[in-house]
Amino acid sequence: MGTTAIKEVDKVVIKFAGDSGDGMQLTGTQFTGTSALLGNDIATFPDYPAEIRAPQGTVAGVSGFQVHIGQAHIHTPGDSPDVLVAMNAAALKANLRDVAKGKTIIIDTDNFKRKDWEKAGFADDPLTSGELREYHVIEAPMTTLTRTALEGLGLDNKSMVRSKNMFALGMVYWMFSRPLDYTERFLKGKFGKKPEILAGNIKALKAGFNYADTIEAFSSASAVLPADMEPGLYKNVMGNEATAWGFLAAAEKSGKELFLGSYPITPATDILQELAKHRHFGAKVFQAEDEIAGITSAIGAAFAGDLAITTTSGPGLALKGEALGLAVMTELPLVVVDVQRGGPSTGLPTKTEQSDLMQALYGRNGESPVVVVAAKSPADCFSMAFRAAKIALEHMTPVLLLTDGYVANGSQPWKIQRTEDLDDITPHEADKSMQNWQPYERDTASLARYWAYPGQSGYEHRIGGLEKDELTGNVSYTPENHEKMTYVREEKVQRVANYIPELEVDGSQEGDLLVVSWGGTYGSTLTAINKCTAQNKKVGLAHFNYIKPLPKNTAEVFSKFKKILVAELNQGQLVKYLRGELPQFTYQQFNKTQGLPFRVVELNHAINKTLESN
Amino acid sequence: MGTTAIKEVDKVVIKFAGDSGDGMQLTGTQFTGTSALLGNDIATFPDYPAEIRAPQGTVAGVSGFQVHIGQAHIHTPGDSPDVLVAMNAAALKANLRDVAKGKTIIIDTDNFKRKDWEKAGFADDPLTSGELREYHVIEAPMTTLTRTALEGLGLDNKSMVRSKNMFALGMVYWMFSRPLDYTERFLKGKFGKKPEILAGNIKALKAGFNYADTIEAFSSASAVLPADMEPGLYKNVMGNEATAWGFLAAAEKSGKELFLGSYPITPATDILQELAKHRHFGAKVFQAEDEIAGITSAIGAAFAGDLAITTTSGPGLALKGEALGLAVMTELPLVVVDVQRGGPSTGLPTKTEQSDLMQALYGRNGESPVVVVAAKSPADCFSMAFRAAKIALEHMTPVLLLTDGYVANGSQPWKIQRTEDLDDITPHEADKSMQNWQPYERDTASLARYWAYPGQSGYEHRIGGLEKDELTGNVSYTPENHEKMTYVREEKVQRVANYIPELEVDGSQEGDLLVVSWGGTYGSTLTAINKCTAQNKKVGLAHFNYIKPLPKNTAEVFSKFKKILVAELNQGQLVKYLRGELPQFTYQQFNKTQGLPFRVVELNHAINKTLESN
Amino acid sequence: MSVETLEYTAKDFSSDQEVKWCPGCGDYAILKAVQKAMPLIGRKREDIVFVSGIGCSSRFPYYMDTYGFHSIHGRAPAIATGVKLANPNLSVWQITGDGDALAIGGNHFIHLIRRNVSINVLLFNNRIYGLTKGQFSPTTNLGQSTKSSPQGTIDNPFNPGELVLGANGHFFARATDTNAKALTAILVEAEKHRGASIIEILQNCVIFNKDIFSDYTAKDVKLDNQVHVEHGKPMIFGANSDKGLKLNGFKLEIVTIGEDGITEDDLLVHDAHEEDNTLHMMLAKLQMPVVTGIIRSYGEDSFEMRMKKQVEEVEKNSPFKSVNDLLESGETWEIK
Amino acid sequence: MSVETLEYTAKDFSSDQEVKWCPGCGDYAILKAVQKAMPLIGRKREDIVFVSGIGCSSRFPYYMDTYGFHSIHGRAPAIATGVKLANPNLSVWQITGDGDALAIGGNHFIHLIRRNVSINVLLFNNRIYGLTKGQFSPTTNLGQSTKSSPQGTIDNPFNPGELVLGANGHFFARATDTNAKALTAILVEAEKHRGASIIEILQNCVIFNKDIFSDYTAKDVKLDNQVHVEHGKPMIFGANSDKGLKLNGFKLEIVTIGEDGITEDDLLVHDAHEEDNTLHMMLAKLQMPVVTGIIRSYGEDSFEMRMKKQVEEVEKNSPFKSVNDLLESGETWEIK
Ligand SMILES: Cc1ncc(C[n+]2csc(CCOP(=O)(O)OP(=O)(O)O)c2C)c(N)n1
Ligand SMILES: Cc1ncc(C[n+]2csc(CCOP(=O)(O)OP(=O)(O)O)c2C)c(N)n1
Ligand code: SF4
Ligand code: SF4
Ligand SMILES: [Mg+2]
Ligand SMILES: [Mg+2]
Repeated sequence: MGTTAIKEVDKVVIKFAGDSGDGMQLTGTQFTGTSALLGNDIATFPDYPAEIRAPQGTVAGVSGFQVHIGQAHIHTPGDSPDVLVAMNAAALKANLRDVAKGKTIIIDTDNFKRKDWEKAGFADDPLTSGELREYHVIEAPMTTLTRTALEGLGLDNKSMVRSKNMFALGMVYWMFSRPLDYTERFLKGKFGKKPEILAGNIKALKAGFNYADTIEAFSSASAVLPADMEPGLYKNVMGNEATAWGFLAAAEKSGKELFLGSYPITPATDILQELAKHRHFGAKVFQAEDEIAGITSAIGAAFAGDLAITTTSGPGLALKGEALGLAVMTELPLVVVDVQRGGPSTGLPTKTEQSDLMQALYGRNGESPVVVVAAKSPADCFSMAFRAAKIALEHMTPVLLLTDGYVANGSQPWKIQRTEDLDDITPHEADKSMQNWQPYERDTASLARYWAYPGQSGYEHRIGGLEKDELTGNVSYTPENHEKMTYVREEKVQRVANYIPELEVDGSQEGDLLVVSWGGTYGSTLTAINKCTAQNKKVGLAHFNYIKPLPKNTAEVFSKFKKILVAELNQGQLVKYLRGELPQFTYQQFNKTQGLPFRVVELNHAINKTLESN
Repeated sequence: MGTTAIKEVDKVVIKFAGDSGDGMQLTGTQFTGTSALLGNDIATFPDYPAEIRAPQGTVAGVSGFQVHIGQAHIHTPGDSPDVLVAMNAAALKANLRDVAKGKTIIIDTDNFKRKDWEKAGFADDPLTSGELREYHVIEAPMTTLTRTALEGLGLDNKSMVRSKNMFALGMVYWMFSRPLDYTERFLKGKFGKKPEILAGNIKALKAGFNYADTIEAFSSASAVLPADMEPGLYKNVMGNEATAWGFLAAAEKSGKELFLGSYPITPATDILQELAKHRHFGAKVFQAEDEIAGITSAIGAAFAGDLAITTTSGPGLALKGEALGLAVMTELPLVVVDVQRGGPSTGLPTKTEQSDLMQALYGRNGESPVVVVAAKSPADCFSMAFRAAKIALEHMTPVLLLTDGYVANGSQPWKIQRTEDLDDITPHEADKSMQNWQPYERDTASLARYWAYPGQSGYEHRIGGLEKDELTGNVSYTPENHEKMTYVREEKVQRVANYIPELEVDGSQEGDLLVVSWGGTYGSTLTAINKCTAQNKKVGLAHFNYIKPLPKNTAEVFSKFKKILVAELNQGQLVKYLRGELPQFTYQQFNKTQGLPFRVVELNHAINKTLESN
Repeated sequence: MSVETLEYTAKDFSSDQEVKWCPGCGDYAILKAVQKAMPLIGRKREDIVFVSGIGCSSRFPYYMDTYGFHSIHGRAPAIATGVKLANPNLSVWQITGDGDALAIGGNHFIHLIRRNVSINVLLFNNRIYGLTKGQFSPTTNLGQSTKSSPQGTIDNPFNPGELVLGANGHFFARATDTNAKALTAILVEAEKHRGASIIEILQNCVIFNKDIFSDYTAKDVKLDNQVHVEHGKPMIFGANSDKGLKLNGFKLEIVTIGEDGITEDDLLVHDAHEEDNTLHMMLAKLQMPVVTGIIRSYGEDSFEMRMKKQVEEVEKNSPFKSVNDLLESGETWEIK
Repeated sequence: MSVETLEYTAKDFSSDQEVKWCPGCGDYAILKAVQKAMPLIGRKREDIVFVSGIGCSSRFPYYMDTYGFHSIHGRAPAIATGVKLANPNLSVWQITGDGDALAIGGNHFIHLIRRNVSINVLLFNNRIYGLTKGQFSPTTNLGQSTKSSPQGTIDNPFNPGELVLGANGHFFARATDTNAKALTAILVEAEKHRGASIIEILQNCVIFNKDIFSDYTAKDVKLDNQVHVEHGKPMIFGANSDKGLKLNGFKLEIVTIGEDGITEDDLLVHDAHEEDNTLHMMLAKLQMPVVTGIIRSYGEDSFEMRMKKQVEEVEKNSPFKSVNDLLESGETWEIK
């Protein structure tokens, strides 16, 4: 065993891991909240089993929460923990390979009995086998210590044992010089009606804190100073929550009522659940009987004049394909959110992946173009949800917003954007000044048709899924009209490029290598590029929030670099799309399909290899 | 009016056009059958409204049937008719622009009254306005003549008028020196139980024939001599029919029972209806409640050991996406047929298009590879259905077979392939000799897993849509396994390239331009290339039946030409795919999205322009 | 064209699109009946929406000069639900066929009914797929040979009425395309009903399933083979108005007034409003005679009313008056 | 591991996969009951197939040492139909939840029932979406607050029994996860029944909908609040076996033997086999007491039997004995 591995640091990655029932998600979010209030920059990533309660004590049942806090800007939850809290042997087994030698591991020795480490799949007792020799291991019988601390409060054994996560949290709070008041406030809110439980939890928290203060395992506590953040009011947001709020903001700004038609599916359900809490904004949240009813009810609401949304994950998006085509044909405003997860089929429901891009672009019959955008971080979900709604309403087109399990469940401090600081949204509506309004009459610049909906006198009209006459919207099978409409539908989407930001480059603005990424990997690719810059490598990063249409300056950006490396969490979907759209460039690719985010080291390795190759 | 425009020809294109209720499809197929028996090569294309009975006398209600017969090899139904039979003013209006000056138009003047030509949208009486001046017009009061001919048979007026299509057919039979016996035989079969109707039809047929013999409008009858066809037994087949038969043949050859799970949809329904007739082959035809039940029942049947098929068209394929992913994950043999039609959404249900290719390749969540093949002509549907089934059963993978409305409803003489002349099909099954069979154990060459199904003792196992362990098939969420399985699923599909024919080139084998086409456009592109060859242009044709995986020699073929032009009935889907798969080549594209097949002249025009460009 | 008075006539609801059904199709009469009903429901034209799926029947919205949506196969109930929730003030009508509603759309159909959203559903039951040219549907008679069942179907049909009631339906009526007057009257009642109103219309497809209902609708038999029920009235029928329905244990019995001492007082009196649906199930199930009229009409708060109430209540009690309030709620911190 | 005898025990049906439900979940007891039923149905293990959709309950097939298919959400009825039609000799079991069967899978569910394919459907009704962590389902009680209905649901639930019967169901039974013995007995009968057999199992989700059925299943009330019906037996229940059901007009009445002169003879005797389902509907609808046992079991040819018959008949009469015969049929011509 080495000596204390943690010195004063400007960043630290902590992973809390234990059984599904051990309350690790709570522990992690508490540490996150406390650190956020201290002004640290933060990124988090929860990681839990697909089962509600996977079998206790097994690796399959381990639930983890990784949090990265820093004084500098943080873009990812971190490649590997500086501190691993392992509440049982399985948690150690599941996470050990991610922890670098020399780092700290805090262990609840009460759950490292023979039956425990056997069940976890260790061949030998890890505490004595020497396997942990090169780590800084802190052993504490947390369960016993908690039980002892809570004696006399009148709690049953189960409730006492349940509080051990607070004990662990207390220890970690001490290690990083965090105050307890945020968590105490939280506990009071949560257990206000159960005074014994409340007392037990607070007592356990303090006991852990004091225990850490007492024992000799830690040579000192560390401090992570506040990050240098833009001034403003902050809160910590999860991606899915931010998505929901972005839509609420868009509804308010556009003067439209919000309609959500959705069917629960991991990892998208939280958006539905968050919006269901906000009926006070007139948000009509409709839990449909399936994904098809989710999108078609939204299409109905769009026809009737609402800001219509449907949310889902990969398999659900597959079910929505036919209806999405109807929205394309009827040119109604609609936002479809796909929180991507590992596929194909049911795949890896709780793991992250970026493998629905092709489906988003092409998963429908016929030539059926939609706008495709993606969010790059938990907080960015707010902006992109807002933007997606704006494009849909202003351009009369379905917009597909791609997020993924990683950003959806991850969290990040967010500088609250008050609605008055957001762009305006002006739905593209027909108005009385129009002479002889026709359903498929278009704005000459954007090619958006003018929305008119039931309740408006004089605009009665009929639309549907059959090919439409270019002006009246009546059914038309004539060859020329079909060819023209096919062109117009695509062109309308392409012209959205005139209304979105140009592509910006991080790192070198020109040079040897341009890394291309999209969606939820931004934190990782940016961190990797920053490393390159620090090493004076001429590497830039073009990260795409807008995929269809591509930003107007895309080709210009690409042409400034000798090589292009497209990094994605799939087998190469954006790269295929780019080859189709901008065939004049040569693309190399770096792909990972493990249900996990990129590690920064992997990216740097790939970048270096590409730089060296010829 | 000119003099007789039809001289002795080795090819002729005839279009029969009239109201939906005028029996033009029947007239066309009769002419086709008679000509086939005479040994002509033939291609046909029916063209009818989406409504069951569109309004009488309007252009929307016109039903047409085009047939191309020849002494030389015929590959398309022809760009434009040499003879147009117009049973009413709307039929003339709808087809006139396709008829070149100098060609023949036969008109039933009884349906060219003022109200008729007004309803059809003519500004003036076309028979007197001079609009038809440069055509060879033959006017005949066919309705009246038919009524007169049938007087005394005791038929009511409606039945008499209904027989006028036979009168028209008789006229055309005379023009091309065709015998009447084929049609007489047909009529006897059809109206055997209604002797007056039978007599009326035969009398009308003969009356038309005799009328043409009598009037002076035709200076002579023409003969189209038999084509120089390969020896053998022939019959005339429609694409959908051929598809159904291909599966029946595959079932017999593989020793598997055939299961079809399907939901009716135009233009795919005929496959379901054809197979429903053949329960005598043990074909289990299941008309499901929707497309999802169609494919999932087929997946169930595949799990239980049947040769499982599902058939649909574009919107239906969109609905099958999620389930197709399940077939990918469970690696079961399954053939999905998509008879493409105009899209997006309901689109143009009775028109042809090739716009489902991207959907076929990518219309599912996650990395979800399937084999994609396409049929190039009505008769080729037989071969490709057989081949699709063979690949599915031998490689344990879903196979998507793309046809389209054009080949599905078109017909062609087919040299009957007896089952003994077809390749063998050996389903990739587990057998008793295997030690410790595991559900996801694979053949090292093809990577196909070994099929075992209920009823077989000792092979009990569980599969599903969650990621599978690479050997046991148990649920596995481990990162390495997922990455490996993602790779294996793709690689298994790619290795099918080792078992399919290489790409062949028609026309020049190397040179200035390679035209690339796929699926149902073969007849048009081949005819266009043949013209180029006749003009000594160095133009070749690479036509793809196999799209994913691409034939092994594709890059080699492409590299032999200076330019590549990809011609498709969509906005450029194969070309996008090729740019993604073989980015080393530069592709130009020629696209048409009118719900209509290519005309040969359009293709030649595009080819010449490409040759001239630089 | 904007009629600003509610004094509409049927013609005001006829659009400029040519009607494209086969000559003789039962759909024509239904269209007429609907156009006649519209002026009677007291709604402005711009507040009326017709939503349909795919099928011959589903072309209906094109012919109505109201708002209309000819959507995709089977999904009209969900689309109509979205329309109604977006704007509960609208009068929403769904047009559907037996294939559209009960084959591909079966799930949305039963969920619309269960949720009890105020939508009037006109189910054109011709027991066949018309538009795709003659395949059997979930209501095709057992054993019938069709394009896709050349040797006869082998599956039992649904009885739409039983399915509606089994799905907790609160309003079910049956009508025929040959009795436009009765249909029009039912439509007006359907619109008044809060919640989902399902009207099965026996419709003649002259091309692919000709006269399949003639046992009920042919002039010479219709009075004997149809019982038209009305709430509060005894269940009398027959050419001579001498037949009636009577309860016998678990079953309905057909009796003749004057025979076996039966008088009108022995007959069942229709109670469409009763919460328990046992009688309604019996009526819906009856095959010969077939029951027409409003079989069940039980009133309760509809889904959109409950949703509105909930929204209002939460709005009243919520601390958040604007999105900013929400965004700035919870744990926040300031960086200066 | 290949047991070549039919003398199985429950253990022979237990797979090597670890069971992963929450401690205390009602699913455990159901798994046990099914494993106990298997040796009693007289089928070889390799001829048994379990097909499921997605949900906590749908993980069931992994735990059975038979053939199994854990498919996608809602589609198990169609997959099971394909399995059964491919090989009618198999014993096919579908495992499904209230969300899987009645939300996304509602259409396949009612069509399986309508067609009457011989599949035994175990509907684990916990009135909640378990796997996705606690959203309301189509059977959640009206007004209940859940993760996705923080202010309470506003839609009426389905009663699965009514839906099954409304869809022309021939076999419906209800059981509880707390009475494994009764469940096992029902499963054996379900397998014997020709056609689709639907068994609703009231199942306790201890995490997201704890004790939602305790009014029926708690030890102290279960005898008073459950009527277990058996064909041919009078409908008696109660802790003292002194309560019973009696017909009163269109409704069932709860009576006490010995009160108001009521004797056992006044009680309804259960007839599960009657073709008319009026009594079965009444029993399925009853809320308090709830009815368990086999409520309806009406035998008729099943879909796969009819299909087999039709195939055989056509085979006998067809001129085509091989595909070659078909290919060479019709108008052909020879080119030499
Ligand atoms: C997704 C999809 N599947 C199938 C079809 C083909 N289709 C159109 S209408 C129809 C059935 C029509 O029957 P019904 O609903 O009874 O209406 P009807 O034509 O008899 O009025 C079918 C199968 C389609 N348009 N879309
Ligand atoms: C296409 C699709 N949509 C949604 C989901 C998410 N999902 C999985 S299970 C489930 C509902 C589970 O509820 P139930 O069927 O009642 O089963 P339980 O877990 O309660 O046993 C949902 C919504 C999915 N897996 N696939
Ligand atoms: S096919 Fe039948 S239902 Fe359709 S329009 Fe014609 S008659 Fe009417
Ligand atoms: S969540 Fe509920 S249904 Fe699912 S395993 Fe846990 S207790 Fe059982
Ligand atoms: Mg119909
Ligand atoms: Mg459930």
